[in-house]
Amino acid sequence: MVWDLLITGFLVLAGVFGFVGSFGLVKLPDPMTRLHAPTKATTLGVGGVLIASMLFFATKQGHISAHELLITLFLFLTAPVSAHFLAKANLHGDRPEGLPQPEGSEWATFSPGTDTAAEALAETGDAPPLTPPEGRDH
Amino acid sequence: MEALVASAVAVMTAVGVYLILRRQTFPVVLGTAMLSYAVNVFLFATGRLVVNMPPVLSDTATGYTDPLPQALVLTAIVISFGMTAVVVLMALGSFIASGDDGIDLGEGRE
Amino acid sequence: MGARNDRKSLRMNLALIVILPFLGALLPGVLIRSGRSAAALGAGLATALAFAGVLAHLPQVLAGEAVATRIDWLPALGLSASFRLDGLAALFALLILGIGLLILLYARFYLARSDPAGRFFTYLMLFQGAMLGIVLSDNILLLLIFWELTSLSSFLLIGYWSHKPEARAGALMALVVTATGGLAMIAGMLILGGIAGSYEISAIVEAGAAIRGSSQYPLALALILLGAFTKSAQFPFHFWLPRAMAAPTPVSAYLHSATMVKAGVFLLARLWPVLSGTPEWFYAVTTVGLVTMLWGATVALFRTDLKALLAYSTVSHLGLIVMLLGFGTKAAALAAVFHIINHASFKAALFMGAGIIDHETGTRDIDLLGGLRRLMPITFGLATLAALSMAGVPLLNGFLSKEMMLEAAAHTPYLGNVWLLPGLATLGALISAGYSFRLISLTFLGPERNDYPKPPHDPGPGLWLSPAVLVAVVVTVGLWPALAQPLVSAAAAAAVGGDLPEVALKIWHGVTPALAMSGIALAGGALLLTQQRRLQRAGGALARLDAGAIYTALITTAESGARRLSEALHDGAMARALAALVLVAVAAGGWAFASAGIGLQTRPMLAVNPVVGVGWLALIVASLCLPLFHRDRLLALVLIGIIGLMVSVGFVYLSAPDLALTQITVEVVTVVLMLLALNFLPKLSVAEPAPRRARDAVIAAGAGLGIGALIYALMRRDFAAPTISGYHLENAYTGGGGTNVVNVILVDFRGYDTFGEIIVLGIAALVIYALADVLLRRPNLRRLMAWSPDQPRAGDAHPVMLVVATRLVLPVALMVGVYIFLRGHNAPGGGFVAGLVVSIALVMQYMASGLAWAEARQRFEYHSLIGAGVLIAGLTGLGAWFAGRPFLTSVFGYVHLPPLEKFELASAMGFDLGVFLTVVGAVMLALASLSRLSWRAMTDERRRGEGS
Amino acid sequence: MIATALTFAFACFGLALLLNLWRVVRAPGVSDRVLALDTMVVNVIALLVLYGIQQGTAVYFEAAVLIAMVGFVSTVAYAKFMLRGDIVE
Amino acid sequence: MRKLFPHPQLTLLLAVVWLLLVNQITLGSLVMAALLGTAIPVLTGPYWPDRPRLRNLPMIVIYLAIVLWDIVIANFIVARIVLFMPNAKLRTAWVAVPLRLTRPEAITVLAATITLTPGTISADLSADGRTLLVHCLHAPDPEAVLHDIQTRYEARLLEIFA
Amino acid sequence: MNHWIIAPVVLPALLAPLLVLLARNDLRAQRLLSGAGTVGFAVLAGVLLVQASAGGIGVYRLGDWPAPFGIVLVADRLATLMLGLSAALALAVLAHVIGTGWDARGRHFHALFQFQLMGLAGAFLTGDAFNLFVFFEVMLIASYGLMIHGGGRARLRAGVQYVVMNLAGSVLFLFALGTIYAVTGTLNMADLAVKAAAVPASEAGLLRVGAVLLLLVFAIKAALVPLQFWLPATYASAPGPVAALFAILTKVGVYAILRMFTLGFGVDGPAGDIGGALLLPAAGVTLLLGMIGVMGARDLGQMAAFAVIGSVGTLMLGVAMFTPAATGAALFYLIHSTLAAGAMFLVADLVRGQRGGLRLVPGPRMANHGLLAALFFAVAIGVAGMPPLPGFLGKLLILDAARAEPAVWAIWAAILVGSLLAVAGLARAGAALFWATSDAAVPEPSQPLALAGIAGLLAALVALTAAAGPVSGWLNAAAAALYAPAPYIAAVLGGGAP
Ligand code: NA
Ligand code: NA
Repeated sequence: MVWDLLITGFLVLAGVFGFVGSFGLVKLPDPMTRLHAPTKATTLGVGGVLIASMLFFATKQGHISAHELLITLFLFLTAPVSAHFLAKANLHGDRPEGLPQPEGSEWATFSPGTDTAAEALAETGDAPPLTPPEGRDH
Repeated sequence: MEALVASAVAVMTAVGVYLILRRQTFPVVLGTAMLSYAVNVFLFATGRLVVNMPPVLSDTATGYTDPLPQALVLTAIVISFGMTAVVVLMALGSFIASGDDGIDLGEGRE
Repeated sequence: MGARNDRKSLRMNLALIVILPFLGALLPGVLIRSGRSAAALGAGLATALAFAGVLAHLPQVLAGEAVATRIDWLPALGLSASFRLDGLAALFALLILGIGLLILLYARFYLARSDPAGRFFTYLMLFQGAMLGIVLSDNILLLLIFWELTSLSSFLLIGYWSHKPEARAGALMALVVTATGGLAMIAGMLILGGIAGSYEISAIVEAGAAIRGSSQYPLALALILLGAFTKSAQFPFHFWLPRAMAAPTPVSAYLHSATMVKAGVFLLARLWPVLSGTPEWFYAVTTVGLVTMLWGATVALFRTDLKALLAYSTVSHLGLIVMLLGFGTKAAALAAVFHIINHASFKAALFMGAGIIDHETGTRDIDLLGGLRRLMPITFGLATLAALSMAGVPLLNGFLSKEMMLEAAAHTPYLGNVWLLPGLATLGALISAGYSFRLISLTFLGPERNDYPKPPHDPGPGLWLSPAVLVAVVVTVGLWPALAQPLVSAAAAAAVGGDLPEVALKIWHGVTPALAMSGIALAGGALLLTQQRRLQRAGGALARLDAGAIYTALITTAESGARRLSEALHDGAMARALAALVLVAVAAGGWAFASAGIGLQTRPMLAVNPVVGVGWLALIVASLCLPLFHRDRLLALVLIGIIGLMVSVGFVYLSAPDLALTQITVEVVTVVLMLLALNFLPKLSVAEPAPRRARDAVIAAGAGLGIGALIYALMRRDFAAPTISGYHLENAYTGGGGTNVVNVILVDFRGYDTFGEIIVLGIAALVIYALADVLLRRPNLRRLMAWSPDQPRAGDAHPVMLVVATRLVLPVALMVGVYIFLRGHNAPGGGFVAGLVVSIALVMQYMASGLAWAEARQRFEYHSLIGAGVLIAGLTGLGAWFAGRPFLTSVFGYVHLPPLEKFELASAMGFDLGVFLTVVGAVMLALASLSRLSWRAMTDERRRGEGS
Repeated sequence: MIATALTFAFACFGLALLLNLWRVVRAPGVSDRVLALDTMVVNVIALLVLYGIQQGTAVYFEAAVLIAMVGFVSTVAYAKFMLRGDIVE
Repeated sequence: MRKLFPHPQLTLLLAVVWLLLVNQITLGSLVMAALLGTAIPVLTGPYWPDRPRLRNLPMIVIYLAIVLWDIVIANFIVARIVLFMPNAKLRTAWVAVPLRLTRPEAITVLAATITLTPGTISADLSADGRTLLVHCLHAPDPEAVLHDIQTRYEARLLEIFA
Repeated sequence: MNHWIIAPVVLPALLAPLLVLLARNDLRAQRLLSGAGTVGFAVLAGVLLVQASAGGIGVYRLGDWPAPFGIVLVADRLATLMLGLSAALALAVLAHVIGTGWDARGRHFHALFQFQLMGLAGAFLTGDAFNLFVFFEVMLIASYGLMIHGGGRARLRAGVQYVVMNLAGSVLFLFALGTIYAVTGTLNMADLAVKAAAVPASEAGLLRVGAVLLLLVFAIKAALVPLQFWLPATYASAPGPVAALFAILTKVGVYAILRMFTLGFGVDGPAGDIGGALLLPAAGVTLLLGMIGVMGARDLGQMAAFAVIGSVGTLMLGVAMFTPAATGAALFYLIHSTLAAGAMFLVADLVRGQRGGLRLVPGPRMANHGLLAALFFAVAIGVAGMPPLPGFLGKLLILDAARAEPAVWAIWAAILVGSLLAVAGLARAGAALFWATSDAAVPEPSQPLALAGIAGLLAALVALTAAAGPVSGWLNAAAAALYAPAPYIAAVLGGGAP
């Protein structure tokens, strides 16, 4: 019964957040703000479903299912990256007014020729080689 | 359900046909992709529709859907993937070699 | 016994006689390096041998026997290599070979050193063989074959001086006209054969009455006559013949005296017993012959080119012969046969004479000639005798057969009128005499001139010997016609098919109507000569009338019409091709369905829950957005992504997890590929006019409705017979060792399909690689380097977050790949999906860190992966051979290593490994090849400082 | 109780899907649509897992795992395309 | 040993992933987990040129707990804004966060954390990798956001990625 | 188990990856392996041909699964004939490719070539309808690669159209197969023959739809009007030797129609009338349109391509009658037209090599002008169906077989008029290319191997003429077997392998 309640709670919560995420996507006024809703709410929503599923299979069918953890982990790992990229895409499309300037530099998106990974990694001594891979012709 | 699937196949087919009748390579390629979706669902549906009876043998299963069309669709998906890849690159090649991505051969060829 | 065999062996087999010229055709080509003489000698040797071969049979033939030989060739068709030498065949064979020998001799001296003599003699021999084949064939299909061969070889001969436009045009015209007739004749012959039940001429002759009585007789007659008339240059198909005069003179002499044009006449004679004797025959053949005779003669009267004059005279004389054959009486047939010999002899001599004049004076225009009788006495003598024979002057052979013609005409009523034919025949003879006299007069008589293009003199004997021999025949037969009697009688007897009226060939038949007509003709001819000038003025317009011009206009129109039609249809419009396919499919499918109908639906529908409805809606909406929004190509790809997602989910819902996994993974790789390509392509499609879109929408809707209705009908009914997949469900575990039946079908029941499928994938990658390679070479490379992005590019090629995240994802994804691979046999998954998962993980590395970085870390060459994958799959399949089982027979077993749980090992896993490797190799090779393009394009860009 | 909650969750995620669809059809730019697709993917995963709970079977999890992975890749690909044109460089 | 286990933490992670995937802990699956956990890092070694050294395990746990809590809170906050706040009242803001973190892995974790937590999204990094651009959905006081990020997350990450 | 039957598929299927794996950067090794493989392929085809001539029907059950549940290969006369024909053409084409160095103008020619052979062998030998689809695709995708080998603007653009058309065809193929499976529950052709015959009237309409769609798929490959639009540009733009090899690809469509509509649907079955009803008019129009194209073509490549369409029309007239005699005749013509078309494209390629193009306008005198002219003349005779090459006999056979048809006059007219158009067009081409020359001479390339390839094809044509009797007897037996499929069905569905 407790488990049932818990499962029910997770399901309801998940449903609400899932809805909120997509509702925000429709309701919020501009592309940057619209990014917020799905990245958080939907991710949590699906997380709730997954936890409910784990509990359900553990309690109802008696086998511990850990698949769901994997999916959850994966979503939590990737959602910020997707959001980051879409934010960059939004910036690139139309530089917003009132964007602060980074000290002594420029945002990577507006900075031609930038390779932040290359530069960030350069300090640790492993820049991606920027030589054409012609030599490795098959 | 059958009506939904049939209408989906119909719409996808129609959209695919509409797109392959365009005059540039890219929409045509999209059209072929749509057509392969349509035909994959069509082929799949020839095994008739069944819910929650995947063709994975188990002691608890109450029945199984027809596995053969599924296998055929898998083969078809893979093949059409290969074909799509080729046609995409050929469209690109044609664009690079001729400077426009029209699909018609047009006048003044050598 | 020995003696008999010996005697027989002296007589050459007819097939060998026919083959000899073809063998002879090879010699000139081989011998040409030894010079013209060797080539001519080689050809002459073959001709002489064949001639001797025919002569050897002659006694038998003159005795009224026919020599025959038969080799089955294509029995299913009734085509056999049957040859038969009877009188008619012998007459023609002797003409073909005899005059052929003379022509070879003449040609040896006629051709210039610069002419490719090897080719000439080869063509001539091919032609000779074809002609010989026609006359010796005893099977009409065989005859057709040789008939077409004469058209082809004469095409080569007429076009021999191919640098001359008129030679090319003449050759083409001759070919097309005679081929038209030949093709018509095929149909005619097939009808004959159909009625007779055999294609053997002897059998057809026997079935003559049945044929003439058949309802198809008029059609067959028309078709065959078309063949004969075109070949024999009968009006209105005569126009090709004068144009064929562009050929070297030996060719003209050969084709237009004894051979090519006589083929049609021969055919009429050959089929005379079968086809003649009906009003259709009489009017068609007689009329055409008559008109041709008059028309040819009239035009000849106005020509100034010697060869053209002779050509029209040939037309006229062929008309004469045809008319005689049309009469349908045996006497007329005999006259026709006799005139064939006579015309061949004097006309060949005249052509050669014309050639000599051309050769020695540099012109064939009689307006530029005249007065040659002293300068070229030999030529003068020979040509004059031949021309007088042509005019029908007594004591020469032309007179004899012309008399017989007039005699026959005198006894033949036409359209119920007894005067019409004799009158017109006399007119023909009159004009014939007229142009013959004109030829002699304008060329040789009159004053000598001082403006000949070349100083004229008689040629060496090499050139005059051949016409001399022919003129000897002209005179000999003219004086002693009885000498020709046996051959002519035998030939005529063979032609009319049996007994002949006792007609003796002699000079004096007493005072007959024919004699009077002859006299009128000669006198009239002389009168015409005196009225030269006046005549030329009056007839100039007439002479310019030319069916050939009509033909040329016709063929030009046909050609340009064909070109317009063909190019309008095949203008490279893709949409037309596809629309045709769609429309035909809808129409034909509708027809096939409607013509049989359908029974009631037998399966109940599955219930729908609302969430499924939402998925369906998403699918439909995204699909319908596609035609509306597709011009924004990126958006179109996003929409495709949605559709793919919904289809995958649909598969999951409808119990097809394997399909879902495959669909969704394939989809993302496809999107990546398309994005890679879209980088170069325009980002926006052109707008198309609304009517076109509306039309396409209608077509598309038709296709959609058709397919939708079809699948709906199929889903709502059961299989008409139990499906074979029941067996798969029953045997997947016991026989295939797996519980995922779909996978067992893929790697076992239908592993062969999968083998083909991975090969498709491998090939796709190779094609892509090869194409990318081409695009990376000049001239494409230049265009590639000149390319620059058409949209502003953000900075930051390799954002940190992505780089870090994907590096973590890679090993995890590999793990997932291994997992999906291993469980595939028993649960959704398998080598293909696993391969795609691994590929996607690798693709992420490319996207995050770049091509160079990723390739520098690549462990295996993708080519090798593909090769190894296909090989592993194939060799796994071949392994079964060692157990004596067929390709792809699988084995599986359960292994139990004590501390571990029991696990399964199956050869199908080896096969699936091959699938896995191929997929990874193929996907990666394709992506890497595409990426390399933009890499090359962008290095240049980088050098210019990254765009903006 | 769980059944009711399941129905509720189904309804929520179903509605969410509809909203995503709306955003796909009516959006000012491609990036919003990509976001909508990305969200759709996650909602679909949720629906799949819900369906698994409802049917009491774990057979649909692989699909969910792969959809998660693949959704990420395509979102990144679309975004990178919008940013750079060239998604592999 | 280093050749065999170029990346012990990864090995462990992969072994766990395998067990999660097969969803069972048996001898067979453990053996397989060990095998794959060993093989895959060797195979993918080149893709991991530089391995972050993670220290301070308790701090990792604390950090994860904080983030998890913040995610839940973040969602309630965002849900409230989405559902009840009129768009006109929204106070969006851009915040530039100067970074003390230098390791790419650390920056990535920080950026991800920011995105998953209350009303913020890390939108870009500066070209020199020293400043993070953050977008706030509703931040009447952007300075507070900056402060939160620096003290709540970055400080801890500095300890973890020492 | 008679492993010979699978060998023609497996040999190239394994050779090609070996070429990719070991020899992809070594052209000489590729040539050696590919040449040896093709000779081996020909030998295998020969062995199967001899085996089939004995009258037996070889059946190979892949994976040792009983028919109709697994996939079977079936080697009967028709299949082995097509195989042998492919091998003969392939040998000549390969000789040409190596002799002219075409294989050096792009990557992976030999691997693609071997895969192409594999696809052909698979398509001809299979006894399974879906497997036919798979091998069609193998064949097609290899042909895509070969078609655009070496690149170039026109080739790539035409290539895109070729691929798109075939993709549409593949979609249709799957619609058709799905429909047929959904009605009959089987994919095996012999089993289909049994089940289609027993399909109740209530399902006949659907089965007929499947049949008609399948017919269209094959008609695309065969380039029957109105599905011929793709062919002219494709064949005219493909590398010469590839176009030559494609001469067999159109015949695959013809083969598949024969196979599916004599065996699969049965001439007396509920879908039996479909082939004849639709094909006959289409074939006639195809023939005329093709030959009109020949008549009007501006360059030799186009002309050869239209000649292929025309010859398909002729051939299909024979097929569409669906009688043993007509089919035997059609098969005879099929052999001829494949070899002749192949030779035509090879000659055209040599001419193009020296003239730089194939426009029918005066060009430079070629180095080995006489030889090329002679080859062209011979090949043109073949393509036009004039004696002494066997096309003439083939046409006569078809004309003769048409006697029993109600449309006999139309058939005769189409064939004869078509021939006339072809003669006119080809003669014009020959005159333009070989007679009207300027004096600019071109240095002579040394291409003995390429010439040997063409000579080989011509020799085969001459041999076909000479041996017309026995060959046509053999073909009539092959045709008769198609209309009496009981032994085939028994061999496939019956117990053990023969
Ligand atoms: Na497959
Ligand atoms: Na097997």
